[in-house]
Amino acid sequence: MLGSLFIIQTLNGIQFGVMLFLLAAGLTLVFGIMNFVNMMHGALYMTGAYVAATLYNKTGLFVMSLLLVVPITVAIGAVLERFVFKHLYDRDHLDQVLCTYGFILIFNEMARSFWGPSPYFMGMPDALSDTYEVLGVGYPVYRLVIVAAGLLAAIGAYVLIHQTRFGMLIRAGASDRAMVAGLGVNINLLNTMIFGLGAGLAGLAGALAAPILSVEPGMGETVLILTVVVIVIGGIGSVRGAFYAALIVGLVDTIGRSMLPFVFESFLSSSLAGAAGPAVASMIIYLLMALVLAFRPNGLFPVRGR
Amino acid sequence: MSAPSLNRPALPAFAVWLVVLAAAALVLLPIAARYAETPYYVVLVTRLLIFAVAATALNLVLGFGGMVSFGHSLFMGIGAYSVALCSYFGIGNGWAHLAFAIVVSAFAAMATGAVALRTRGVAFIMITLAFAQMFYFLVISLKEFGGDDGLPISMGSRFGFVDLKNPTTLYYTTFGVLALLIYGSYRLYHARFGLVLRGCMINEDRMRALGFPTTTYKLVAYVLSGCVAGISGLLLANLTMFASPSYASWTVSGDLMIMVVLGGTGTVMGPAFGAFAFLLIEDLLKRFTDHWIGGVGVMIVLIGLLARRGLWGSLPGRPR
Amino acid sequence: ADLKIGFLATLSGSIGAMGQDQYDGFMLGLEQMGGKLGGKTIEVVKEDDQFKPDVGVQVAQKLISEDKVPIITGVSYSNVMMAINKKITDAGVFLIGSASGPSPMAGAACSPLFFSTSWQNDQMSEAVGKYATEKGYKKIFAMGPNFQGWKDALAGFRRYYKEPFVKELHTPLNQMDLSAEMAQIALAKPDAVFAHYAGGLGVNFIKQYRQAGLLGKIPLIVVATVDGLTLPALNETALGVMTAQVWAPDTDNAANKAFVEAFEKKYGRIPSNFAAQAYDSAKLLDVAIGQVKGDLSNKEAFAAALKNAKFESVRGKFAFNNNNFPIENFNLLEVGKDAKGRVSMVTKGVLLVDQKDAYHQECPMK
Amino acid sequence: MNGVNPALSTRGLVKRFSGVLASDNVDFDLLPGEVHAIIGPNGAGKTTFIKQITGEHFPTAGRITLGDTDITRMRTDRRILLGLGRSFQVTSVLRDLTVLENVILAVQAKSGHSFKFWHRAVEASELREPALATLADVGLRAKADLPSRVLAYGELRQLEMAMVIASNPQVLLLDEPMAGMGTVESRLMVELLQSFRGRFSTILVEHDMDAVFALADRISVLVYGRIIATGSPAEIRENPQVRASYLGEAA
Amino acid sequence: MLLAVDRVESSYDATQVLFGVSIGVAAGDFVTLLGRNGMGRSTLINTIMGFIKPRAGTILFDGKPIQARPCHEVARYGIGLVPEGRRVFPTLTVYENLIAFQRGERNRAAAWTVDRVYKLFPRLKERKGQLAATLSGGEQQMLAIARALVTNPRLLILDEATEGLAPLVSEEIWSSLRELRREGLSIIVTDKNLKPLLDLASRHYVLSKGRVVWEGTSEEFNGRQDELKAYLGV
Ligand SMILES: Nc1ncnc2c1ncn2[C@@H]1O[C@H](COP(=O)(O)OP(=O)(O)OP(=O)(O)O)[C@@H](O)[C@H]1O
Ligand SMILES: Nc1ncnc2c1ncn2[C@@H]1O[C@H](COP(=O)(O)OP(=O)(O)OP(=O)(O)O)[C@@H](O)[C@H]1O
Ligand SMILES: [Mg+2]
Ligand SMILES: [Mg+2]
Repeated sequence: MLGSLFIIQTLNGIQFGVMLFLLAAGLTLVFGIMNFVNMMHGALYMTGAYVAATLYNKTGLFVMSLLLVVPITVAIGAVLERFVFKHLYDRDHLDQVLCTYGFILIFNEMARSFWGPSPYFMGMPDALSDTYEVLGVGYPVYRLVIVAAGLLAAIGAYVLIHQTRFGMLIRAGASDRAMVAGLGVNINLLNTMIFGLGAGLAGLAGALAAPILSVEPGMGETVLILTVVVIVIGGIGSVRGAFYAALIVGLVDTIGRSMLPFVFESFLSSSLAGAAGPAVASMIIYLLMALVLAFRPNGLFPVRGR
Repeated sequence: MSAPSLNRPALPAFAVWLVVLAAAALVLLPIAARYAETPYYVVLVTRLLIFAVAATALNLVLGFGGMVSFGHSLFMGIGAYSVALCSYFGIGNGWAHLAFAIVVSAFAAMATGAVALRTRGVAFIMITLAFAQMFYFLVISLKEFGGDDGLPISMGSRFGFVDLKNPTTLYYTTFGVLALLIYGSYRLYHARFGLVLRGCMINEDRMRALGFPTTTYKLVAYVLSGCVAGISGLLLANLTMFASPSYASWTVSGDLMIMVVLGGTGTVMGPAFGAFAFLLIEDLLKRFTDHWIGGVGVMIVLIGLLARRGLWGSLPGRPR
Repeated sequence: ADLKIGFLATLSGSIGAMGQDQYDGFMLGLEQMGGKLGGKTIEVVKEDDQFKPDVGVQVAQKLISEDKVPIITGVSYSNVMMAINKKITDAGVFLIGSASGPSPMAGAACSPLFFSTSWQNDQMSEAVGKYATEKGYKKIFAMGPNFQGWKDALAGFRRYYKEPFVKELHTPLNQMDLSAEMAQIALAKPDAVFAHYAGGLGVNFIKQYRQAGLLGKIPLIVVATVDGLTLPALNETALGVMTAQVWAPDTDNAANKAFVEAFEKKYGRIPSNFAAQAYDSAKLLDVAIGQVKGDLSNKEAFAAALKNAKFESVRGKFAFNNNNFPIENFNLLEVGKDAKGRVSMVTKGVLLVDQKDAYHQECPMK
Repeated sequence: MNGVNPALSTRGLVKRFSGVLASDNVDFDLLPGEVHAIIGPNGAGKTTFIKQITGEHFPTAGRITLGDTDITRMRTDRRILLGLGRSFQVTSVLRDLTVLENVILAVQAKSGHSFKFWHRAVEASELREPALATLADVGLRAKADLPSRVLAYGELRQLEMAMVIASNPQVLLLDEPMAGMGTVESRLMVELLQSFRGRFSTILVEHDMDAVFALADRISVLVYGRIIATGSPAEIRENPQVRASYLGEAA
Repeated sequence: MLLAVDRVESSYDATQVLFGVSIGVAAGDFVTLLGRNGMGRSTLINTIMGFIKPRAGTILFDGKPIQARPCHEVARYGIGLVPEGRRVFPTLTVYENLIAFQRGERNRAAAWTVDRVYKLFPRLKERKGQLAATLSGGEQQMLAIARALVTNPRLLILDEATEGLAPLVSEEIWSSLRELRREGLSIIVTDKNLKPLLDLASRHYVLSKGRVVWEGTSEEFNGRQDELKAYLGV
């Protein structure tokens, strides 16, 4: 039983990692490439979830609801960038933290006003709510959809950043915005696009999560911290790093959580193991982060040349 | 050639007056409150003073050293639980509380700082946040000590005949701590250590090239700041006679940061004024609308966009 | 107004739904009595504790010494309750809780000035523990978030269920994705699952339990996880979940029918038990204040009036125990459809009759 | 080496980057008090050589000794305390501090530890006196109390030099100190460096040949990571190999 | 006139740096800006490029006013910049630094492409996969020049054209600039080596304290060397 549990948990870990990657990819672009501290990434994730839920409840069209979230959150991100965040690029991190933190409060309050303080409903079509038999355990089909969507996004982001001219310009802008403009590239538009892209990915992640998680104000905060841990482990600004780190965090967290109790039970008394297990489990990724930083202060895959 | 002056940054006269007036008002408040029979104001202002202490502590790293810590609530939490745990085990001696708070804060600051200070910029901000969250969830899972319900405190801190249980005593103690802290940070700002710290904020690479082991200095500042924030937690615990994991929640860290910026990052007096201003504005907004959190959000966005020097730093003459 | 009453609850932020329901329930009661309790016109001073104990202490202090209210009611969460209760009762102010009932306040720290119109936190799990025993489940898989509430719930469940658990899980409080745990349940193949996830966590839990194909296959017994506040977010996803409560929208008595109808009419939603309990607290105050003719200066008299108040509770029979917590029935509820076809809590029977909480003997009051 | 102990020397220094041999078995001696210029084509490995001495890069192989101490793998700040001084481009003065504070920090760095929390640094005579003396050396005494951000370009370079020499280093490393300077400023800098003659042992990397020939006691030529010639300025100027690979008409 | 700067005034925050500067560059002109450090040459260049918005005055490029246009549009009109301090993109490889900004190569027969600049600077070709951050100072300067060329500008501006370059390479730069001028490119240069500038340039502007204090040809310059010495400190 331990063996099949391990395999299932690996699958779960990958799925969790992919979900984290969707969030981390957008945030690492904004953090690393624009050198902008965006605390409200989680708020965009929440927005994605609410928008998806509302659209699905109104139209009953599942896939369309999820897909529509992307342009909507891209637009929200772009508008915010255009009118507010643009003015903060040349300021220190503190001002950026404050401004985006303020927006978390504003977004949460808006969600609370529009949709009420209680969680909001989001279901999913029957076809997706089936399970698929893996080693005698029903594995939700929808989770496989998430894995597929996340992998697609990962490949897309990698190609975009590392293989296209657009990606080169983005990376160039990370180190010297003014010079990029001085060579004839509309850097403002570029920034808006990156921010929009990040927002879109966050929105998509939120939309994908909406059917599994509770859609409520503040749902973005816990996820934000987890995402940041992923980014720090992966190396800030590196999409590739974010991908591997997301998988590592997903796997370590999921497998650690379910396997640790067995490990503890094997050498501790059961009551002690029962107490130590959950405590360590809740800290396991922070410990992982501390470990990584102790050996590689710039993360596992730092952007080279900085 | 005239000899270079001793470089004493003159505090503009009216700024001196402002400080003196504010101090006088604070000293007189409990007396006035007694005559007006409004003891509530003593409690209210004690809380403001406690947050002023915490904000000033944060300013030591954030304003003087450029370390944007998003996890200072960690130390407030530790300070509060020091009192609660001592009380839980029947210890009412304030010195024991204080020693416990300082030692544990220092230890936590050392451990988390050693990891966090390996990074800079965004990563530093986020790691400090993560550590505070870690503590938060740790406390919540400790059933023995009340978990998320928190731990009521039966024995407040008693320093000989000074018993913080008495609201007026607590008030004046907090006021004294704040005054001492502000004077201390003024001295620190100009002392060798402060100079090195400010140098690190402006250009850490250059400081390293000058031969300063910068991380060590930053770590010492971080530990110092953590200890002071721990003391503010101790005071808060005495005010509420209660310790709760929520003292260490990330919104508290955010609030502290806002107070510092609102008052004036890196100024000596600013953070205290910022704490007062922020909490009073919050209180005011709450009276007008149920959606006051959104209002606070708007205010914070505006502070981030506009308040480059903060309230205190924007006074004419730019006092420190 | 003749009399000021402080209403202190968690009203802001995402966690404020419970406080809002309490407020709406209380105000509905007040409104139905023409803005008067016990014949006295009432001014309600509303304060928000922001889910922060230190703020709770501050606003409580304000209610006590600025507004000089003789009564404070509401209080949503245990952490705030624990921080403020002593401050309030020590100041000679009456505290009528309508939601949270932490164990110390039922036991050693009980107070003649504190009354609860809800229940002690462990009691619902006692009821479902009894249910599990009655059903003859031998293998129960227990899981909840790693915090105080879950540990209390386990203790309560254990009082009425003696079989060992096949597994007891404490998941980190910030963990949203429970798929790893669902896989463990599927592999363990228990007779039933006992869970305690409050608020949004509950929504996560139920959705994922359903998606893992477990709901309908392995019976799910919960406390706190589904209630009137989270049910709208779950809708049909939660059909078939079993829980216990002192009250349900379909609780069968005249007072309740009137209450539910009025509440739905006024607020456009089905009330939660928190609204019902707060509504009861208005009723309770009405009778007690009337008894002493609005004169609250004699605390002992008013305490006695509260304790012996006879009012028509929406939950049916109602009486105070020695510790000022109610003696009441706990009913088995299932998530099902109500008469109008909406997803709601449906009463399936009585589990515990005239139940007293486990701590009342520790309370020195007799 | 005529029995004189070199102030700094490297033996068999190798630094390899993927595909590039930036230092190829460099044996180098810096004699006490001399100005030793290193010239060579772009990408020859001059900066890489300097960075290995400061500790920004660790060599792939070889040894670096400062005085009698092996510093090959030592941390940068320890090297500085041992007497290494290094100039930066102008942007690296601490712009928000006063001129005096900048130099005081440099003195303080050398004086051991700075864990003093109470007394004003600028009033401590053991910091203040040497700092003011250094400012007088570079001709900035009159501007001691100004914030350094208001200084003119040339003055910033003077301040930069003051910070380097304030700690009284034994070995001075100057990587392109004239870069970005106009003719006048270059000449002032040459004069300043002339005035230090004999006080420090200096390694000077520079493409401005006028400055190099005016200042250097000896010159080493680095090409593809290798020292191909070392000698007096006159010898180097006449060396055909150097003329062909580096100097061109400039000689 | 390809570029006509007319009575431009610029400032950083409160401090004014340029006071009514006027210069003109005709098609095919090779113009130098001379002056000591801090006299405003880079500020003038930054103002032309649109990095700084002038407080007053006009700048016409090809007859169109550009003083209020955003920087990237100015560049797109056909101005290529080699900035002071190189400012290559450290996290991109040499090749990426070039290819990302190559444009306009289809409109001209003898256009600058990545391959063509590799011929000009073979050193860059050797290092094409290397991150710009790890290039030596001189290699970075070459890259900065090459990067400006592949945008196929009509006006090339080099601020400190040969800073950090070895003497031999500097000579190569000067001869390539002569070549470019022959191809019809207009050029503005600042550099501290006066001699090659006097050989190459058609027109000089001497700036002092933010004003043009002298302008003229190389012959005129040579004729009044003594007087100009004060401004240049030669
Ligand atoms: N990290 C690295 N990875 C790969 N190659 C490198 C790295 N660092 C330096 N190089 C290469 O090593 C060679 C030596 O560089 P260095 O900076 O030492 O040259 P330099 O002599 O200072 O030249 P310049 O006079 O142009 O400044 C250069 O060709 C450079 O491209
Ligand atoms: N970003 C800035 N902020 C404030 N003042 C500046 C800034 N950049 C330059 N200055 C000031 O503007 C004046 C002109 O500087 P500029 O860079 O244009 O001179 P330059 O002629 O190019 O000299 P250099 O040889 O130093 O490059 C100088 O006094 C300088 O101090
Ligand atoms: Mg070099
Ligand atoms: Mg310039």
